[in-house]
Amino acid sequence: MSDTAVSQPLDQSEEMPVTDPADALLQVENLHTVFRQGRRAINAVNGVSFSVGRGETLAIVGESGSGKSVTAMSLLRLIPSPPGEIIDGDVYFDGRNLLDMSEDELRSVRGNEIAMIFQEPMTSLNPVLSVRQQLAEPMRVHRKVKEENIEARCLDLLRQVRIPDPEARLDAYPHQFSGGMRQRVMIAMALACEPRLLIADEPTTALDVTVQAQILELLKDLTRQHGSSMILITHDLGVVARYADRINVMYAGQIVESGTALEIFENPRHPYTLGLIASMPRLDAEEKARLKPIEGQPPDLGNPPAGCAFHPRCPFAKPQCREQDPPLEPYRGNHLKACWVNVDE
Amino acid sequence: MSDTPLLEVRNLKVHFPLPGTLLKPKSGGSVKAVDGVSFHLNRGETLGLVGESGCGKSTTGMAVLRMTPVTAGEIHLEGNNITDLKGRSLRTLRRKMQMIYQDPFGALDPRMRVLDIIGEPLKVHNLVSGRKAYRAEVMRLMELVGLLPGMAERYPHEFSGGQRQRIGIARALAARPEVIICDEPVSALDVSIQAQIINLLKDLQEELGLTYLFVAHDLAVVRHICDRVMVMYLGHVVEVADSEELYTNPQHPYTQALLSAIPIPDPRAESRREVDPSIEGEVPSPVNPPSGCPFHPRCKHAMETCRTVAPELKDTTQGHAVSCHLYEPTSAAMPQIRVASMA
Amino acid sequence: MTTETTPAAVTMPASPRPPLRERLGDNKILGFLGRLIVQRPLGAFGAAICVLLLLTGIFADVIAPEGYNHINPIDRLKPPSAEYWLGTDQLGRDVFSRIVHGAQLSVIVAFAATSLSIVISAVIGITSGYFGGRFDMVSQRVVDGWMCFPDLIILIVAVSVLGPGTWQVIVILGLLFGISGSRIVRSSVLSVKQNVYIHAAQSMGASTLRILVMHILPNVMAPIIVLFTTRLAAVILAESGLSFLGLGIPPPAPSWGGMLSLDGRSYMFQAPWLAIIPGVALTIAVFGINMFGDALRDMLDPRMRGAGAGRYVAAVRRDRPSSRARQAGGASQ
Amino acid sequence: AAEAPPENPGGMVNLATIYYGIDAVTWDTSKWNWKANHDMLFMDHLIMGDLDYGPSGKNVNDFIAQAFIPPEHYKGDLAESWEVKEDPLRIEFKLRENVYWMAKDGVMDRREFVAQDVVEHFEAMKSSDRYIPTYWDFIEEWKAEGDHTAVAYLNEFNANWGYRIAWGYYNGIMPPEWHALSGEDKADWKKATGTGPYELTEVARGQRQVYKANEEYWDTTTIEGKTYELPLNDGVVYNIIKDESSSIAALRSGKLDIHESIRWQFVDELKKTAPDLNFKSALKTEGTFIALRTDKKPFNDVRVRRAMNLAVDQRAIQQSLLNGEGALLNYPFSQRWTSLYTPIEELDPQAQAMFEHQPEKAKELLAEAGYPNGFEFDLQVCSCDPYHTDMVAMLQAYYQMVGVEMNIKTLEYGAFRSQMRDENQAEGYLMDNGEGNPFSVLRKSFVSGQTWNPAFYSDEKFDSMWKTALHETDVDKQNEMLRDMNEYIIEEAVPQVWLPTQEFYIAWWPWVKNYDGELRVGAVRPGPIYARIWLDQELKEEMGY
Amino acid sequence: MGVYLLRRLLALIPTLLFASILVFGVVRLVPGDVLDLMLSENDYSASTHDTRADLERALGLDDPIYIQYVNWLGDVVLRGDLGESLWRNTSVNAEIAERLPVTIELGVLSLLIALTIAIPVGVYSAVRQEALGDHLGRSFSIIALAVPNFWLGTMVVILPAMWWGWSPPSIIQPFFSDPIENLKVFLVPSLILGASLSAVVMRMTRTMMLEVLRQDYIRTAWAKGLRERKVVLRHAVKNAMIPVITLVGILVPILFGGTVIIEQIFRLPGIGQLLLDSVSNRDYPIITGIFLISGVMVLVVNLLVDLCYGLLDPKVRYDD
Ligand SMILES: Nc1ncnc2c1ncn2[C@@H]1O[C@H](COP(=O)(O)OP(=O)(O)OP(=O)(O)O)[C@@H](O)[C@H]1O
Ligand SMILES: Nc1ncnc2c1ncn2[C@@H]1O[C@H](COP(=O)(O)OP(=O)(O)OP(=O)(O)O)[C@@H](O)[C@H]1O
Ligand SMILES: [Mg+2]
Ligand SMILES: [Mg+2]
Ligand code: NI
Repeated sequence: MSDTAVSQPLDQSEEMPVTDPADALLQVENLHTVFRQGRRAINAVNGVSFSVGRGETLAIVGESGSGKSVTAMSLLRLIPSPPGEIIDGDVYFDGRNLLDMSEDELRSVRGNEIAMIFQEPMTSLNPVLSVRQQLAEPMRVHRKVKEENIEARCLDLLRQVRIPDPEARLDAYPHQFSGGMRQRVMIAMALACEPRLLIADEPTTALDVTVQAQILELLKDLTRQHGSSMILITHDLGVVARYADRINVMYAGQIVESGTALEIFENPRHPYTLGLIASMPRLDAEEKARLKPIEGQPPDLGNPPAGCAFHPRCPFAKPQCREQDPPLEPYRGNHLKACWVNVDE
Repeated sequence: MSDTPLLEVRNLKVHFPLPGTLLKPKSGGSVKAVDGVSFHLNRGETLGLVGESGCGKSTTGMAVLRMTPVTAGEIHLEGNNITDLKGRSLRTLRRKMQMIYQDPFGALDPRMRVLDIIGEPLKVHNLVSGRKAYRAEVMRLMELVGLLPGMAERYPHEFSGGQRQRIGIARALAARPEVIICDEPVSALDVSIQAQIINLLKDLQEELGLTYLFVAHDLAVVRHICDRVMVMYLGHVVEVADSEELYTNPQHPYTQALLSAIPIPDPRAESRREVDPSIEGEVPSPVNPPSGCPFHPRCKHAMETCRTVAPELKDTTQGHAVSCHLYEPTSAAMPQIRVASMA
Repeated sequence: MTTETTPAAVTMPASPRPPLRERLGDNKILGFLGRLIVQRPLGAFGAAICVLLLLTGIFADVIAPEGYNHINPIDRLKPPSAEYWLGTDQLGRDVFSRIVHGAQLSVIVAFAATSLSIVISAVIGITSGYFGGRFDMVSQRVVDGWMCFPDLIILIVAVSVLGPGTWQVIVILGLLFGISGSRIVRSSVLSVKQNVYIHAAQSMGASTLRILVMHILPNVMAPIIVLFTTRLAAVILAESGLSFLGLGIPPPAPSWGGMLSLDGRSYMFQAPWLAIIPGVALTIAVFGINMFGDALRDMLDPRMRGAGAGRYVAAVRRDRPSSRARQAGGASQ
Repeated sequence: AAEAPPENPGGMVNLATIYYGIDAVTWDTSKWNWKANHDMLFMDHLIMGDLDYGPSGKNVNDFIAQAFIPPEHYKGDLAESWEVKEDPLRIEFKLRENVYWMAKDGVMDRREFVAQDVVEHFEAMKSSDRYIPTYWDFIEEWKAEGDHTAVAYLNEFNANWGYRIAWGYYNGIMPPEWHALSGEDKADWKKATGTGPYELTEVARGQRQVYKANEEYWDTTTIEGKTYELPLNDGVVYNIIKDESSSIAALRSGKLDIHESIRWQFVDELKKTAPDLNFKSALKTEGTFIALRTDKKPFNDVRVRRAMNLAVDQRAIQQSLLNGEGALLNYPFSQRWTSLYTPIEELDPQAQAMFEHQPEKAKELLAEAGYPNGFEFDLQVCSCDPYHTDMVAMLQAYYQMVGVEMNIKTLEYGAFRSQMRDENQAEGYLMDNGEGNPFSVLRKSFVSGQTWNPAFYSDEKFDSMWKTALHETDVDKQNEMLRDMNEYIIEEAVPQVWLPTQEFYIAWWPWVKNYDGELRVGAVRPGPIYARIWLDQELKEEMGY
Repeated sequence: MGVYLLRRLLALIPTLLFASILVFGVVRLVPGDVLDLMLSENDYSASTHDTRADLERALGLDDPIYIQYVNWLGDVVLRGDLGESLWRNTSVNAEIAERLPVTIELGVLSLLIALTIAIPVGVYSAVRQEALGDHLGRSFSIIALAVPNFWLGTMVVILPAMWWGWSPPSIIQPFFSDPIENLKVFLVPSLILGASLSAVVMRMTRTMMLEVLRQDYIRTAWAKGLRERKVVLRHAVKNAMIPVITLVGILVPILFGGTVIIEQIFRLPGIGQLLLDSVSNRDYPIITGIFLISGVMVLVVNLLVDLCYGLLDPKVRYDD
């Protein structure tokens, strides 16, 4: 079934659109972001292309350090500089290229049309400003909401994210909140201007399983209500399975596989995806089988191996893998993979 | 195994007094991190200890190691009461119990070479004599956990998380302990590395006949490695059972909620799974735990008695104990809740 | 196997030899110097000044053409010339020689006082930080009591007690800075103490002494080193302040502070170089030590590593033609 | 020559006195502290120096000396006249009439000054718990004989009586009303009062003392035949300035009208940048010396003490530290005491040699005394005087040349002072002698057991010489004895290493009129000098200050 | 808050007690005892044991030291009376009260100057890290640190005087009657003292700002679409100020020391001058009094600093 895909790659000179670009809310093309450390450059994002449809939830998975967060932050140019730099690529949001915008234009997009929820709820809120001050800020900046309406709007937001007794909490400071509640405040802040795209970078990693479920359910409901798109970054495949429409699997700064949740889970085509799924201990496993880890260590992004970045750990590696970096190309329909081998063989 | 378990803990309590002030040196309040925990650990088995963050898992582990002052209760190792050991005898005891830590980055002294980190217990307890023997022993340990001998001269920061965790394991093994307390040894690791470490721990157990107290909050991981599982909530044990039994037949509403909250990496299963609403709300503070059953404010089955009377941990079936009024003979009916995917 | 010390690399499976830069990184000192020069040129400059100061101090007797109190009244108050590079003072002493010997004195005083202060800081800081509890409580109250007195006031009274003189200044400054510095050491001990590896050492049954010496001390070395460098500069300055008040190292010992505040001020019109030269020497030394200390702090504090706070704007730098070409190249495979 | 002042002369005179760095320690004269009563311009004494002998008049006395006025230059102050009478031995002071005490809140009203006041003043001073033992032992009793005659009955003659009771330290006369005050009130400067030319009106500790002219002051002065009421100015401000550079800056910027104590180091630059300033240079009356402990080895041998003198090149010290100014031999007797001073050339050759640099001779003497390889000794020095700290560097080098190792022990002022005469005082003690007069200088440092005798010099012969001279009533015989004693100390006793005396400068701006750089008309007695100064305000403005 | 203050003040007691014992003892250990000094100053013709003993008794120094301490402490605690000067017979309270305002004004002004220079420069220097302004700011700060302030002070006093006949004024007018004249006196010395302090504060501000600018919540602020000015001023500065405020507490004793020298050069009759005089006169009660007062002031400033925390850091709460 996959022979055709491997032996007859599509014309590569033509970028293969993931979704119809006209339809896509966000279209990322060939994004490269590096971090410079002295004379060393870490290619944290190394040629990433993908798109997010309207109302779609895109998940980005991959192990720690694979470049998920940097990809997300590059979209809004939130890469700290120095040492980071976006050296190439285009990010079209609704047809406008975010990477070519002036600072002022960019500011009007940030927090307004695209909002972001960061990985660390404990530290992403300013400890010396009250929740009210922080919550109202995006509205003041972007929406010119009248002062008298701001309080009502803030309360409304807190209610939406199900913070009990919002009136009492509005003037509290972040340290008076638990981790879960802080993350909810972050979400409320992100939602303040009803963004069209929400980027949630591991919104629950730092939280307990029970709180994680609450937050994710909440996000799912809210995006559905507003019809916004969402990029959900995580390395928890379980979360992805439940919430994502589409999945991008990243490894060493590149997307190695992309497809719908079902495609990825039921028919993974990249050896890394395969390994990832196999190494998860599963509650629903029939018996306590021995786990099948991916052997070896993740690559050093400052000095990545030649060819396919995964080849040193890949059980299927063949000589070609050591020399040539496989392009991301369709395997079947919108299911893309970047691998020279056919894992079924 | 034999009748006396390797380790037995009876009614363990660990309370941390809240810091006093100048005018009120003893504020009276305390964090009841562990509040009456009893369990036993048989030789060669792995006991899982799960529960939400802050429920007292680590503190239980520390108390067993005698690293934290015990407020009440007794700890017996191989039938000997070790609760009150002090000084030299305590230090000797520590040889028998070792610990593997959650944070592979913080658990290794950044200024020591791997050789010295792994070998430190050997030096502390004078287990080998001579540099040659020392080195050979460290090499053996490194090989055991899958580290290359060439790495002995390097410093921890030159290693990845998984490798560091291996160093930590090698160090724990150095003193040839009987019990190893694993405090969330894989939580900080990536799934792909996590699997490596879990396999390693299992292999070592088979090879060396180790006994693990395995603290974690990831129930899927626990299921993979543990023979029995103990669920804690707010300093109390709410349920203990054999691993398979617990996962297929969770009885305490908290266990059920916990299990239902775990997403499963399978889109088809996930689309069918319902999230248990009883997990709404926040974990109460261990300074002012709720009266009666600590879980009652978040429990959808909460009854009047739950608010006032603290339930006791009682066997419902052989080897399956639960601490919930629902399972007491007086209660009206056994709840028929099941985790969807388990059905 | 003949010897035990077979290079580990041989037994390792062939791994690509890392580039020179990284191998340099393996050698801690060289790597550190490399980073210092590349990342903190001013700090490296400061380090060079420190080394120069140290060398001058050590080889003062060789470098200086004359003794520090070699008087020659005939040649008094001579401006800088070929014979007397930096001129002479009111007693006809060669200023260059005095500066060089002064460097020696400064080096001795600064290093001795600072070392003393560091030892005091380390002992108080480590014990009180590590043991905590009542011991900490009491010792911190004592430190509090000590620290609520202005430094100079303590110095003035202390010098009056002990009399001015080299060892007195060393002891007093050492004690003064030592006690206040213990706070900094203590606070780093408190944070190091939180580390799991300390816990690990305790739980494996290591003795307290072992933990203090093998684990705590090496891990608070970074703040201690930083403290050391900043104190060096502070000691040199404090001595000059004392000299101004007539309580420093008494003449004819060639302390820079004394030269600056006594001869320098008395003869500032007849012989301005008497004030300028020690002043410049003092400034350069303090500048160098401070710069080096700063760089050390930045490099030893892991949180300060890497460049830049980073601004989150305008971080795009694109080089379209070449990257397009690269992409095209990839596509042509 | 004096310039006639305008109709209403005036101006506040800003001064840095010779003690500009020292804040008055107390205002309570009964504390018997010299720092206490220095320059209390509100008091008068019985006798003062006659300014007609000074530079503006006959110019035979420069009135720089702190504590020496030759009897022939005496002038009545509160006493119009005085007479030493026999049977019983007494000194009779005829007091001036129409002298009034200034009114002072909480102390007294304005009233006339009478003889009883003098008697009560001396009695009160003597009964103070800080009274210097033996100081007035030669006085039997003070008596008021009539309103304007005060008589001091003596139990033995004291040749130095003028200094002890009439114009010396501790002789400023304060009213009985003040003596009756409580200790706390006496300490309060607001209560201090007298009959003097000025009234103390403001004390900013550590900064300045302001004296306002006493409108009712009794004294007058005659300039170009015209008589003027004193003081000629509106007041005097004492500026307390700790830092030397700061004091120079204050003078240069016109904030000071007069600066009484400038070291040579600053004079060139001042002359260059402010050519209008008037300068007068003067030799200090304080002698600088190393007191050698004569009670201890090695300095108990006079040969060693001589060698210590020979080893030092005094002229080189004078050249390099004093810029060639100053004087080699100015102590015990000052060159200024012309009738008593013996110049170097007139000393015996052995003594003359001590002012030459003869290291070889020194070595010989040391060898003779049993120290062919020299020895080691400690020298205590105060860190408070730059001249001394520079000097020790040179001394160390000179002594090294003769094989003597000198360890410099620098002490801070308080410690240095209290070390003097202590059992542990070092073998060498470098100091300045305080200002004095012939009798006090000889007594202080050379009579057995005296506080200021850090050489621990003790010589029965000398002690009895001194006593005899003190009781000698004949002035010529007395002077002869004093000269002998001075020569004896220099030639025979040699308890010290003589060192060059410093020169200092007095500077004043041209707008300061009727002033020639005089400092004292009695011990700590500048009041009459200051009272005669007037400021030419127009000139000052013209000059841009 | 009231309770908190009370508690803090109570906590000062043991510290002060310890400090006072230290001072009381140490001051009397100083060699060069006041009796010898007085006897020699007064030129006692021949001091005997009797005169010394009399003087000792008169000064109240004949009791054993612990009795003296207890008496002194009793006076201090019960009547707030620091005793009487040995030389002047004036009350130590009055002596200090006369000098304290000068030192306080000098200190406060220097601190204000230091902060107004240092904080903006430090913030700028952090925001534009490694830019020209940053390098200039840091170089200035290190040079300001390296040049001894007595030297700078001397130059400022003497050179303009010699060249232009100008020297800084020194007659202090009360601030409230003539603020301009008053400030004229304090301006130059405060600038000099402030400059070296500003170096320390600036470096601290810069470091803290760099630290804060790296924090996640700053990224959050950017992500909201705020302007740089707002990100820096609203989100970063307040956080960075918390440790800087602590530094102010630490600087106070250093400042106190600096005033000793600056007062001397600029003829300001402050505590420093009094101290130097008293030390050379061995006037024990004044020395002890100055120690105690300066210690109390340092502690009070630190208390104020802690209270300032409350304004900046919501985590600090006093109402328990
Ligand atoms: N500020 C930075 N400076 C230097 N390197 C950085 C920086 N931020 C990220 N990197 C590097 O970029 C790479 C990708 O990091 P990124 O944070 O995107 O990983 P991630 O996939 O989000 O991992 P995680 O799951 O741990 O969040 C990593 O190698 C990381 O070391
Ligand atoms: N030394 C201590 N002093 C005071 N309170 C403590 C101390 N150690 C732990 N606690 C408290 O005791 C409770 C239990 O802590 P513990 O570390 O045992 O939880 P845990 O179950 O291990 O949590 P996690 O999953 O986050 O590791 C927590 O509320 C914690 O804040
Ligand atoms: Mg991330
Ligand atoms: Mg834990
Ligand atoms: Ni099932």
